[in-house]
Amino acid sequence: MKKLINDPEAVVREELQGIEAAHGDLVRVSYDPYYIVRKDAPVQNKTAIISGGGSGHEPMHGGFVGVGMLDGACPGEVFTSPTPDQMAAATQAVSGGKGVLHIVKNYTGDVLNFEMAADMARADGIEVEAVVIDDDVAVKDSLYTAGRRGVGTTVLAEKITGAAAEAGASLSEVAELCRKVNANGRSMGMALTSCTVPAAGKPTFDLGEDEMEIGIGIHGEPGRERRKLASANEVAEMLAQPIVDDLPFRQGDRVLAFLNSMGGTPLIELYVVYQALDKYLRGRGLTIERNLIGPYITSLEMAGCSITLLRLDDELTRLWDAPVNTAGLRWGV
Amino acid sequence: MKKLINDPEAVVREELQGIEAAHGDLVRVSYDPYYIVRKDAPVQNKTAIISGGGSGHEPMHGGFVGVGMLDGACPGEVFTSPTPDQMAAATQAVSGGKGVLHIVKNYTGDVLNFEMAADMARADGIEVEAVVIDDDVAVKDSLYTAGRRGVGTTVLAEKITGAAAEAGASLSEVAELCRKVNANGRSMGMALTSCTVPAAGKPTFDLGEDEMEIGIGIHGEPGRERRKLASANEVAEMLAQPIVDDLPFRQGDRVLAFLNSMGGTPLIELYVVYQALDKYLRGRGLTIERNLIGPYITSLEMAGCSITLLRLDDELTRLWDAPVNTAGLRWGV
Amino acid sequence: MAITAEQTLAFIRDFGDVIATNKDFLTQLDSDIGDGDHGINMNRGMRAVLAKLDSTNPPDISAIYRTTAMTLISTVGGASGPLYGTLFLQLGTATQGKAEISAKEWSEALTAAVHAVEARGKATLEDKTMIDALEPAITALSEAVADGADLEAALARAESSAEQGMKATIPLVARRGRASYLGERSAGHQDPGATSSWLLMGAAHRAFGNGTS
Amino acid sequence: MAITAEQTLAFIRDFGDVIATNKDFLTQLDSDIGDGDHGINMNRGMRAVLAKLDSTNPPDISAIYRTTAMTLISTVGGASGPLYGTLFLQLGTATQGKAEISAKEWSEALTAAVHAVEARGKATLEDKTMIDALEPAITALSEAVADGADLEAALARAESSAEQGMKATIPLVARRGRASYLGERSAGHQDPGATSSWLLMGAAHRAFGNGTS
Ligand SMILES: Nc1ncnc2c1ncn2[C@@H]1O[C@H](COP(=O)(O)OP(=O)(O)O)[C@@H](O)[C@H]1O
Ligand SMILES: Nc1ncnc2c1ncn2[C@@H]1O[C@H](COP(=O)(O)OP(=O)(O)O)[C@@H](O)[C@H]1O
Ligand SMILES: [Mg+2]
Ligand SMILES: [Mg+2]
Ligand SMILES: [Mg+2]
Ligand SMILES: [Mg+2]
Repeated sequence: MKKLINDPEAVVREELQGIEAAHGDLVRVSYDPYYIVRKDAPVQNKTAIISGGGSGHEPMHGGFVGVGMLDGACPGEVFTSPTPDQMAAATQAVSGGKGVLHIVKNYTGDVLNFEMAADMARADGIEVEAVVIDDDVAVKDSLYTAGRRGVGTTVLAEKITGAAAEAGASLSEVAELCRKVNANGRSMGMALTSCTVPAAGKPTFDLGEDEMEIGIGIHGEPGRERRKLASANEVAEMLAQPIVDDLPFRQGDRVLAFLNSMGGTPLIELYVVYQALDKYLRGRGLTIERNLIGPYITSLEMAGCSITLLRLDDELTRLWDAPVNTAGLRWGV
Repeated sequence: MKKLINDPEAVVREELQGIEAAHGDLVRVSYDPYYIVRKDAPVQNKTAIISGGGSGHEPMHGGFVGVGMLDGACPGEVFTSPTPDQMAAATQAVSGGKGVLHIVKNYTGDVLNFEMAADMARADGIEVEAVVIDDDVAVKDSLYTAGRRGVGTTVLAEKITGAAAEAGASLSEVAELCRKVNANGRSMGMALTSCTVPAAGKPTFDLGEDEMEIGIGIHGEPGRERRKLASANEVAEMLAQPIVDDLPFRQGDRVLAFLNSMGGTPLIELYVVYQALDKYLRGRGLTIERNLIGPYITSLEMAGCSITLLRLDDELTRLWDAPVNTAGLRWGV
Repeated sequence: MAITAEQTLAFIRDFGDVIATNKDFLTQLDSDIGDGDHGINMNRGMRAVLAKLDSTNPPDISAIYRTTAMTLISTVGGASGPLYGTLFLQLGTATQGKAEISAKEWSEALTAAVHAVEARGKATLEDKTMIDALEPAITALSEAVADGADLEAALARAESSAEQGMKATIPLVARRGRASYLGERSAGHQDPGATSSWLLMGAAHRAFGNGTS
Repeated sequence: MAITAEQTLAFIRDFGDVIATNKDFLTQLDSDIGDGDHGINMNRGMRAVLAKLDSTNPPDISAIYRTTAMTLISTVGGASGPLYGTLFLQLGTATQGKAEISAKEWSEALTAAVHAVEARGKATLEDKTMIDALEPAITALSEAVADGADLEAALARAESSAEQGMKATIPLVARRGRASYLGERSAGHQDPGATSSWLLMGAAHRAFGNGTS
């Protein structure tokens, strides 16, 4: 395992120290339990939004705490859901009297822990709503299973709901908006390499020199299928087609195209994939009206990418364009 | 070689197509010869700034074209300096009558090609100044050699001179400012892994599982020494100490700390390094007043990081904070 | 003889030990069909539990279980944290106010605890989860206790049923937890949570089975 | 007999061929002490040169050299692009207006060309660059021509001096080009640019040496 770390057990704590040192103008960090909140939290009379999940997906979620996006984030150990006490404490720390939205990615661990946390926060008299993001078309959706994973749409939901909350929306409005984003967003990812969880010390899976995994999540899980390495053009289509077919998107739809690096894939390759994605979507009659390209929801140092498409309307576009000032996303300020 | 590409020979062209498709609101792309310019180029009565160099360092330089930073960028083949005809054409395309600054990284290839390009542009009646960035303390500085490489300070110089040019500074003022940034900036980098030039198909160098290279550049060149893998804290000190000793920085100096990923190192590790860097610099009596953390001057998918410190004064801080709107850096707009 | 607080402590400690010994094995199983952290998660949690038990010295059986539960909930995270947390919390509730527990009481408490895990995680038999080890274990345990078997024999049957249930997860296609994302590819691998649950039943067997009735 | 335009074309084509054949070798050398692209760069350039010569059919020796130069300059990039570009540009200047070139003229033209490369790159002997192959080659060539050797013999001596110069780069510590960043670690490796320059002298030998005087 080759990583710039000190002690596999200390990665998350030291990461938080780094975030605190670097972004003290934007956020405050709590170490017991672990959470990150806006510098000015709690903001009175504003619906607050927190999210959380295992670490290893940076900049998500801690990098999205700030004006116009999240009020707080709870980092778990690497790829491990945070615990209810963290979420409950963060909920308390951001609560400004208008309620708190929990944005939860659909993983058994995240859902169960956030459920417990919501119970705890409600017991403290804080109004809490939870919205579960489940946008990964690589996973078959079924009532009899855990359902789809929550992946790239989470980033977009955090930005868009954050803008609405900043503009004064109520908890139920923000929650409704979050469900709308989830309903209109779909994702799919792939990996060229595995990643190594620091505490495990070796790659989660092995991939041959000429193989790739299609349909991976963001935790180094193996994907739905292993395939022969394909070209960037083919990969773009393999990911985009099931997304477009799933929603279903319609001719003339405007979309936000979010092309994400899993961590180890550099920008030069993302742009090669983007030209293919752009062509493919044109061919399907879709217009990319906004885009986001880079490592935003990563899987440690995994090489690979994911595509998220969000169907836009005027409301979503306006909220996407609204100012945001976080370590990971910044514009308009 | 595992990369999201189609054809090793087509990487740069397809990357440009991706950039054009993604950032058509910010830039225009020329394919013959290759260059990227601001959407509104040439801006009349503004000193223009171009840079360029081999591809594989994304977002540098193409991702830094836009309001408040570069007017144009010339991408060469991967890790290969662009050619004089590209630079001359880009110079022409951005020239708004107040002259054009060439920001050149100190590599024999870049320097020689930019020299030829400046000759060509001057022959066309355009006033050109070139400033060579040579900030890499890993390389011994000597009159009898090619001197130091240009690395991380380039990004900072492009941002800061871009702000000055936007505010109306003359060519000679912008060039002088660029020399000032270069004089006050120092960098050093390290690698945990090699990278693979697409056209070469295999890693430029081999590193054992327990080895790292200290003092690498940004082209997959081996470094000054190969060492046993060290902790993030040790790495931060190995890189920061020669920088601080070189400038020399003084007790109480305010600095911009730029912690850069070489491409394959994810943000989680950068923050672990950052906490160590922050502690180390405090110990040396320096205050980090601004920071930039992420993959900004990369070496394809190489894992590793580099540190750049720029000594700040009020002028540099103000220009750093000025609005910028590029694909790679954005704030204030 | 019934189960004492001392034995309850021994049970938790034994579980902590086998988790530590099997940490890499559990993580490996989770790498195959999950995200490769089950051993790490459980071990982090159980180390914290053992430290907490040492430092707080809970006064009775219920308090031991509740301390274990709260510590797991606040240190494990992931799916297994709330699920094992729920299991121990329910054991704490079921043993409230009791200085000792009979075989029948233990069988009822564990049954209630497993049902609480099912309610929280919504998994049923053959979803390829810890339930596949726990559910056969409580069935065997309560049958054995009803048959009048002594605690040692009943716990032996519970442990071996858990083992069978764990092995039976191998061919299954997962429907809950991360492994479900793999679809058909999850078949052919043993479920990590079922494996830690089998270890749990082994720890109970060793701690409670020795000379009790 | 003197060197003709046809032979000049053969020289460039031969150089293109040996570059193609040695592409991976040159790249490997550059991986050891540079950035691993010298073979790729030179091959990209020479393929473009050959295509350009085919499509434009330059009318005379000087035009052949100038076309080669301009194409290298606009397609190679890196350090070698402007340096080889300068070399061929100077050959073009020195051969301006000449339908054929004598051994002495060729020797003088090449000497001027190498000096132009030195002026552009500021490298001198033992900096571990292409100069270490080129400088011995022009010295040998001009001495041989002064001694009255025929072109075949003179070019053979130039080629073998280039080879010696190339090999002599192995122990050197680089002072110019990317290899200089390695400091002491650059010793023990053969310089890629000196190697391509030796290939250049080989191509000249084969193209001009055959039955000319
Ligand atoms: N809904 C569920 N009900 C019961 N057990 C579950 C459920 N989901 C997952 N599990 C168990 O949890 C185990 C994984 O635990 P762990 O790896 O610690 O958590 P995570 O999946 O969050 O990384 C699985 O092997 C499975 O036995
Ligand atoms: N200043 C110089 N003068 C002469 N030759 C040089 C100089 N710098 C580099 N070279 C030659 O260029 C070669 C490297 O060329 P190449 O790999 O194509 O370019 P780059 O170094 O830009 O990647 C070196 O091996 C060396 O022989
Ligand atoms: Mg996990
Ligand atoms: Mg090069
Ligand atoms: Mg797991
Ligand atoms: Mg090279």
